[in-house]
Amino acid sequence: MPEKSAGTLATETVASPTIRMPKRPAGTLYRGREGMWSWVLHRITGVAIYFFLLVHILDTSLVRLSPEAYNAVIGAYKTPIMGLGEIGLVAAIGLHALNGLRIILIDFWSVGTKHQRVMFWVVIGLWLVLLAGFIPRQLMHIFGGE
Amino acid sequence: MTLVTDAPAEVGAVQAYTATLIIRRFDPDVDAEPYWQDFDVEVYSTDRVLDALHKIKWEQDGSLTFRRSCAHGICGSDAMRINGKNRLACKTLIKDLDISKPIYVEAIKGLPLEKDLIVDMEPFFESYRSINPFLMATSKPEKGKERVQSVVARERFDDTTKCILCAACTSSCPVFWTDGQYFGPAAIVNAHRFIFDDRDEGAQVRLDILNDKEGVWRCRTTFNCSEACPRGIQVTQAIAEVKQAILRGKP
Amino acid sequence: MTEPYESTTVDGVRYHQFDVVIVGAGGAGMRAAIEAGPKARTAVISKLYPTRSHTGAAQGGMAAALANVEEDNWEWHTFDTVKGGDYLVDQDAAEILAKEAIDAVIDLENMGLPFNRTPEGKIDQRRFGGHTRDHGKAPVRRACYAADRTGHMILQTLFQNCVKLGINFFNEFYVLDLVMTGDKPSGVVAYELSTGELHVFQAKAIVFATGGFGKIYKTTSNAHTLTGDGVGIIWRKGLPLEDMEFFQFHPTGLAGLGILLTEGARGEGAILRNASGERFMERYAPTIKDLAPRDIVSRCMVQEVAEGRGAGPHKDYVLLDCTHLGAEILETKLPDITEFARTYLGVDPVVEPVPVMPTAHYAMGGIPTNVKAEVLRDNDTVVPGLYAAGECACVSVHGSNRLGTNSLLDINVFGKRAGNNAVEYAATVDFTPLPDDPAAGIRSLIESLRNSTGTERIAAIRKELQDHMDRSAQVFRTEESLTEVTKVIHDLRERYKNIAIQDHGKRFNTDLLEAIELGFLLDLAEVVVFSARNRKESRGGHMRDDYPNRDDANYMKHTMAYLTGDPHSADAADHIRLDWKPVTITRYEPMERKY
Amino acid sequence: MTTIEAPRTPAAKPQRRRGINWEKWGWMYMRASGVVLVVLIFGHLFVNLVAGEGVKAIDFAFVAGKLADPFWVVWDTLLLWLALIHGANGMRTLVNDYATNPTVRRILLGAILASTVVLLTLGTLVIYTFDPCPAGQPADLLPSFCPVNQ
Ligand SMILES: Cc1cc2nc3c(=O)[nH]c(=O)nc-3n(C[C@H](O)[C@H](O)[C@H](O)COP(=O)(O)OP(=O)(O)OC[C@H]3O[C@@H](n4cnc5c(N)ncnc54)[C@H](O)[C@@H]3O)c2cc1C
Ligand code: HEM
Ligand code: SF4
Ligand code: F3S
Ligand code: FES
Repeated sequence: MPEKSAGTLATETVASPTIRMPKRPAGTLYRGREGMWSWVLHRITGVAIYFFLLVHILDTSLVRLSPEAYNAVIGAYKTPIMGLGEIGLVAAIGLHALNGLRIILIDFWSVGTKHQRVMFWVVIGLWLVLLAGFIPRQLMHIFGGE
Repeated sequence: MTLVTDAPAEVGAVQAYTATLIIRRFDPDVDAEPYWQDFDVEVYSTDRVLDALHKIKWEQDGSLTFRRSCAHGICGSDAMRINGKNRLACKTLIKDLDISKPIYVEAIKGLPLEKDLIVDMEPFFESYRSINPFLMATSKPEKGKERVQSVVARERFDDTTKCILCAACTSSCPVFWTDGQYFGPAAIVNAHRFIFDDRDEGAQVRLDILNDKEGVWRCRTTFNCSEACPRGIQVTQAIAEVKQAILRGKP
Repeated sequence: MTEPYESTTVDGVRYHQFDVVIVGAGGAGMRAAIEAGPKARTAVISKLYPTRSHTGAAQGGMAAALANVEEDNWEWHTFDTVKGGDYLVDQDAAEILAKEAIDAVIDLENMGLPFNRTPEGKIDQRRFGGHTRDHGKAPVRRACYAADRTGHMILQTLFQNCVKLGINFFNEFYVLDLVMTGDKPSGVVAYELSTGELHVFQAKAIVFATGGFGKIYKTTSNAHTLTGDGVGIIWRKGLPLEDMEFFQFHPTGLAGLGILLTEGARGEGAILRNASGERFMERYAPTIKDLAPRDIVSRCMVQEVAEGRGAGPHKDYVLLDCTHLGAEILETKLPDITEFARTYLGVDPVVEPVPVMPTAHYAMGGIPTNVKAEVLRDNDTVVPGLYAAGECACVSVHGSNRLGTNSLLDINVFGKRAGNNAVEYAATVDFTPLPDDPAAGIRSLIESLRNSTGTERIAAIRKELQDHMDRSAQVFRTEESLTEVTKVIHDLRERYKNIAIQDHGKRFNTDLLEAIELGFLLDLAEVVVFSARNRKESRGGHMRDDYPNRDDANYMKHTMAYLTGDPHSADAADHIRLDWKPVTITRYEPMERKY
Repeated sequence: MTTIEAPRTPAAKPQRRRGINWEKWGWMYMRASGVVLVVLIFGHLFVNLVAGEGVKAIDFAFVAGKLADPFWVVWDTLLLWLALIHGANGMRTLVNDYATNPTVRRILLGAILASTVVLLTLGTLVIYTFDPCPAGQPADLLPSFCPVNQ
């Protein structure tokens, strides 16, 4: 065998260089379109609603404790600040719900993927209509009349 | 008789102007961190971003490193992030970008950065290989004859046969960015190509592979993949079809 | 074979041992690997990831006389190939090509290639230039195709099957040298792009499948990476190159860009027109008009332009008219080229004709082999254990002009043969011992380039080479133009010695590799021009304006070029020796070529 | 990377676990529950925030009034279960996406699971053991149908 043929020499494993993922300066923000932004919004609203739901279950449970306790806590929901917060909540739920329906259509409607972009704008449209209906009513409830 | 085909074809006037490219550079042997570097290059409106990169490499800084081969969008070497979106440098005409602003060029996201615009593609191909990307058929066609396939059956998976494995889709997927474990759209596209080929008998195997924690269910329909695909493949549609096939239990 | 393999490191060079080493992972290389892989320890080394190979750019189709849509047989196919190659084809090889074509297509289909189908579900076929029924009577549908991405589908299908077989790939490894022990090949030296390490692959049998070298020209359909490394390596080893003067110019490259629009467009009925809208091919080839072989069509196009009938503001191109095909055909059968025209020229083929001009496309010449794909040392001695297939090889099935769709066929037929014969050979022999420090030459080449203090820019030299090759050694050549370009190459080779590279790192040093690739380009351009000056006749892809006729009496023979003497000497005549090799003629006596 | 340590196994059988695949069912559940939730949540929001005097009208009496009606008991139970599981499963997805450290991931997933179980039990108990007219409470806080108010 030749002096330097591969078979005659001891094997040696060469460590592969590990490359750590550099973080900075960060790359640019990925410029996705409707699909990506709708997902970002869906995520954010989903999380927000989730945390609200946790709290909401707890506060509602106070009805089991005593009417006073419940009324005390629920009173907090009636302040103007919380009234505005409720607008945010309804906005979040509305968007999440409408976009959720859009996602379901994308998944199950045979031409859903083709129309996803249009559907996104329809979602935004319906959402605005929803808010247009809800906000004046809510503002009236918070500020209007006694 | 000789002929000079020097000038680019005069289809519409060809203008020259100076474009600024801002490129995210990184050489792990030298740099602790990546950095952005500006280059001014003289380009023609018919030039592609790849031409501009070449001009920089050839005339200004030979150390600028990127992959490329065919230069017309068929080999899949040069997927990169141009102005925040994944594209092939050789298929992006400078005139189609906003030339009043600098052009940002950086490597695709989610795969380990190796140098400048080059990333390690191995994780990408690993997930491609794991979906059994080859015809699985036990039936033996008549010796010396092709398997018969109707025009309609052939058309069924036409779209996904176009894939050039450029990774523009997978590296545009927000889910893939998170932990890199997701199979990614490209692997699903290539699974789709076989799942819906009526000559293939391995559909069930691939559906099982993709019916996984890191499989199709991780897709959140963000459509970045479909928008990034330089071959115009309806990637999200293909993923949806695979999901449906899993639910149905057959292609 | 799938058992783990071992490699060793000595002096920073890693050594590997494989029965069969295949250099190049294009169509030819992977077709060979599919044969060799299951039967012997096989490695495929490629400077590109396999699916990036330029086989993937091929569009139109792959010829085989399947007779699925029209009467056809392999004998007609042989004749067309011989005639298309202007009778410089080795007819025994052409016969093998045409005969084995049928199995080659069926093999691919069985491997999963999604060919377009006829209404009965058989593989569909389309027309292509130079392919005729019954010895030139009329065009025939012989090209099997998958839309206009046949090459893409071939490349993908072969790669898929390599994945299935678990072939060992060494991707982004640049083979830079062939190791010879005495006059026996014993391995190859490769440079690993990602780390800058050198590797030596010892092998019993070596297959070269490195593709073409279109980058000696400026306007070309070829990839940036098609720099003829494999052909150049063989050349530098003192082995001959055959028929290098024959380079094919494809008629329909996008004007100014060279990006290819397949001949399949004309196969589907597209028409070439000059500025006045005339279908000028009717004048030159009354029978098959636009579907004449490429050399003829290219020549006619250049002639139209030279005689002032070109279109456009500078009258420097002709037009490919597809408008009458209709959006339907364009979008379904020719979607990619439709998109190319839209993307790169902003021209929509559905409504306007596309500006086109000939583009450097295919090297008919290359590493001489016999029909077993064994590399030849001279006219008849083989180099044992060394094989070549694909565009880098010259069997010669293409003679002086390749017919469209015959190359995808070539890579499959001769790739398969190379793989099989390599395995067979490897089973009968032991490893040839490597010489001491086989990587020495390449190490010093790389070190000297990396540490060069030169001043010449790689890109500037390459650009000058390409510009001059386009100007003086393109479709038409004359003694004068070839003399001029000879001088230019001579100067550029001098300047190359003083080259500068800017990237001194080890990791992904593409700057360094471009410098090395340029070295191969200069070598090959020199051989092309030198061979072209020597052939004082016009034949196929080689059109001498000063010798416009074919001269069978003096030149019915292959050129064999040898590197002798000092390769660095400035004057080509000092280090290139030309010889001839007879053409194998079996059935078809050379005749005048009329279409 | 690059050199292949052990050549890739050809067509390796994927060694993936068998049994029920929760991902698929999770995915289905998100959609099924989503559709139902649209009705439940908007119904809930409408009755509570829009109809009548809006949020101002909500107090113990209002809730008690609703929960005395079996219709709203079912409604609220469904709402509770569907929404909480939907939300929890959604949060699980998020944690899987972003928590790459296995320990952190396990802790977060555990927290989600625990809070879901606790809240589901609590909520259900409240709905079903609820007494709209608890004894010894001031009458003005109780719904009008309570005996004290009659
Ligand atoms: C645009 C275009 C369209 C075409 N259309 C058709 C058609 O319709 N029909 C037809 O029959 N023919 C067509 N051809 C011709 C045909 O595609 C090619 O001739 C054929 O694909 C060449 O295949 P190959 O395997 O020899 O080389 P390639 O596919 O070019 O592969 C070369 C391989 O060698 C490797 N390599 C090169 N150098 C090195 C090195 N130094 N070290 C390691 N590896 C190396 C590369 O990485 C690559 O993997 C077309 C060609 C072009 C350019
Ligand atoms: C109102 C009706 C609702 C509909 C139609 C709906 C629909 C959906 C759908 C379809 C998804 C899956 C998204 C995907 O897979 O890409 C989803 C995710 C999610 N939902 Fe809802 N949902 C609704 C209400 C809620 C509520 C009340 C909560 C909070 C408790 C919530 C929290 C979440 C969370 C956290 C996610 C995960 C988000 C992600 O993975 O990006 N949703 N929703
Ligand atoms: S699907 Fe499209 S984007 Fe993704 S790898 Fe294939 S070609 Fe590239
Ligand atoms: S980008 Fe990703 S989330 Fe789905 S739609 Fe595409 S795979
Ligand atoms: S260089 Fe081949 S795809 Fe861009």
